[in-house]
Amino acid sequence: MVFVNDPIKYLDAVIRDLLTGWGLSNGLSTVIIYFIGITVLIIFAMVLDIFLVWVERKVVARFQDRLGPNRIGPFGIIQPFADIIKLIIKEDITPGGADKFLFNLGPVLAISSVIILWAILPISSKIFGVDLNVAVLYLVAAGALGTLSIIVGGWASNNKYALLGAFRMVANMISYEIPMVIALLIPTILADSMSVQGITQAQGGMWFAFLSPLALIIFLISAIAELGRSPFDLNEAESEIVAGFHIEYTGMKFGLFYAGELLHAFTFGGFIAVLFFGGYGGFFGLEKIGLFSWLSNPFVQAIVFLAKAMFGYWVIMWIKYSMPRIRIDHMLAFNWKFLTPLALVVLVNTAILGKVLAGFPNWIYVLGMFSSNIVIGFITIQILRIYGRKQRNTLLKNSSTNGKNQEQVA
Amino acid sequence: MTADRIIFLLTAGVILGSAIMVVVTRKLIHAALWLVAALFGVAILYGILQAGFLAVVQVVVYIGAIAILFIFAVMLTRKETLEKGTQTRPNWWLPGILGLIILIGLIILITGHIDFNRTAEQIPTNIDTLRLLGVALVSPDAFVLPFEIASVLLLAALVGAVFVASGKKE
Amino acid sequence: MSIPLSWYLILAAALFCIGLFGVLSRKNAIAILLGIELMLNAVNINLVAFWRYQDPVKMTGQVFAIIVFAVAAAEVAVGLALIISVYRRRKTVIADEIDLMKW
Amino acid sequence: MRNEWLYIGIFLVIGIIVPIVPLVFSRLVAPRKTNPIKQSTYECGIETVGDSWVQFKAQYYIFALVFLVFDVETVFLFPWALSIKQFPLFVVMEGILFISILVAGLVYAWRKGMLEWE
Repeated sequence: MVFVNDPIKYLDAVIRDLLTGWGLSNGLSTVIIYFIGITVLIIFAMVLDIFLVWVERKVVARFQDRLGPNRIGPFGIIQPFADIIKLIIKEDITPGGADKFLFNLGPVLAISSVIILWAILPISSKIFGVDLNVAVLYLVAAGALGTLSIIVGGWASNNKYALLGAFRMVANMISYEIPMVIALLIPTILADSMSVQGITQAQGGMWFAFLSPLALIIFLISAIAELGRSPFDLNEAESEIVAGFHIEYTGMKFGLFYAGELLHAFTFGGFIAVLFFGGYGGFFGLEKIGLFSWLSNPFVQAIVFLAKAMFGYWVIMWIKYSMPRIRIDHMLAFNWKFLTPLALVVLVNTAILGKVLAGFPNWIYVLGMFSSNIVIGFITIQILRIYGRKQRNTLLKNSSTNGKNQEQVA
Repeated sequence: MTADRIIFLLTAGVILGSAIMVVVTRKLIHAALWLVAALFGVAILYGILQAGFLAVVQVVVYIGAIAILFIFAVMLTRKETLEKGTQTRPNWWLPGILGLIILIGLIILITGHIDFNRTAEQIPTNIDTLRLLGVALVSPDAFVLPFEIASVLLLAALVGAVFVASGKKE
Repeated sequence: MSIPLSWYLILAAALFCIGLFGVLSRKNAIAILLGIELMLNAVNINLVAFWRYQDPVKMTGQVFAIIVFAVAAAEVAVGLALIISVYRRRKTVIADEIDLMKW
Repeated sequence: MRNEWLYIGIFLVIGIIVPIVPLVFSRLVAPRKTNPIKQSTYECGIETVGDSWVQFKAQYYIFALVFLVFDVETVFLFPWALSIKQFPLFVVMEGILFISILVAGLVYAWRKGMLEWE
């Protein structure tokens, strides 16, 4: 019964009893328990990652009207294990002029920067690594390590396309970090907390997705850019720069980049769930009613969280497989001239309106927040429409002046 | 020797070792990456000092932004970094001796001060230093002016740097 | 927290001196800026250590450290912009060869 | 607080070790028969042209520059965001002043044409 209600605390007590029974000091047993807990958590993440390879391949197959892996095991579920065995026994080629240490460091750092995010991922109210009071910034800090991994890998390959791809990817990632940080400020303001547990609990009554839908959209876009997935995958634009920063990587090292990307996407799905969809909770007060009290069980919460995270991951995949690639100048212009100003406007709106509406009843607060976001979104779309029309007119004018040439080409 | 001290000494070793590599490595890219290692060590130090906000800000700002800027700058000025031969001035031993003298002097000063031998007390659990930091940065009788001036400084840096770097060629 | 304050101060002093050595001995202007970063970090270690060991409720040390972050960012932005601008015109990043202002 | 950072530290260490395990395993199992052709740089199958360290556009640097300044400033907004609830409206205004100074920089870079990719 105790195990069901708070598994981590129960296991902690059991193992601690055992270790102190062997004569270990309390501090040392804490370290050992941390080691065990972290190893279990990371292994869970890696197994999930293997599963994600199968999910990704299956989903992309369905998007492209194929069947996907279906030979090995039921529905091809053993396929990723076969992939891993293949990657491990493949010859690992290090290019001639490569910087050996940095060449190996790149992929390791790439997946480590994702794994460390699991330290703060609140899987449920009782099952989680650690509840940092600066968790939101920790997310950004892990992203910084990811950026570093790409530039290290791209530089160490000693290949101009790898370096070019790394440069593009880094320019992309650092640019989109700004709207992402601003979008992260909005849940921080709404929840008055930077810890993921605090943000989750603040959404018990109302998801932040309803309080600030624009922040959700901004975070989703910048998260996809941070992941380097399509439509922002110009780091691996095959037609221009062969394969981007991981062109020279073979075997398991390439596998680590690939696995890191998938786990990163899922983890960001999880963070979208935490920041905007109430994480493991957010049942609008339903769990307080006696009939639904089982919703506060940590295992039920974990299932709810993983389902929400999987949904976020699915949305990211959906966007990836239905959008073409964006050119780098469009991408950077979109970020600096559109997304960042919009994020700043939403931030100012949230700060002021949250303060003004604080004294009013809850439903006015929610309605005010929601409608202000809708108004901002509407104005943005109008501005975009006017701007787009202007652009179209200049393009039409240009093409009519040298239309003769165009016709001949056509 | 407690666990605290062992962790501190390991971190200090990482910081100082990487710092030495920063100033002696010939390849500039490696120097920049050693700087990242040193800065990461400093972030761990902030973690030991229980300044969590500064630890993550150290990673976000220094590793995520400043180090990237350094790497970009190194790659943009490529010829000089590939240059074979020495990267130090001919009279490099002079600053070496100077640094050593200053270091010895500082260590004598620090160890001579009795007050510096004390250890820190636990931060009371009911105090949230993160929230206190926020209050200190925005409340009018604390540091709101430096806070705003920092943003003006950064604006000036942005304007100046963009102006200089754009540099219309004559 | 069984670490004496002096340990932090000695570490910061050593880091500062290494940075100083780098600034004075390097030829490459970018490497000189790397040394300055080390020195600024040494200062920050001191500030945060004093914050922790004096009175953790007074946030002065941390606020100072944050201002140092801003200064470091501004310094890097302008410094590297200058170096790149000079590199474009003179094709050099060696500090001794940047002598436009000499006459 | 201390235990939290101890946990993060141990997590970092294990998070680095775990990805190394398959690499080491692969090192033991995978064949290693290298030759100069295999080691040469891959460029769509043709032979490598020129130096791998190509000259980059200075534009990348400009974006990194703008990013650096914005990154520092937005990070500073977090302590402000945490103190909104306990202070009256003028504290919000302080933050908005901070943001507007930030925006001034963006507008300058924009007007200067620095955000265009030539």
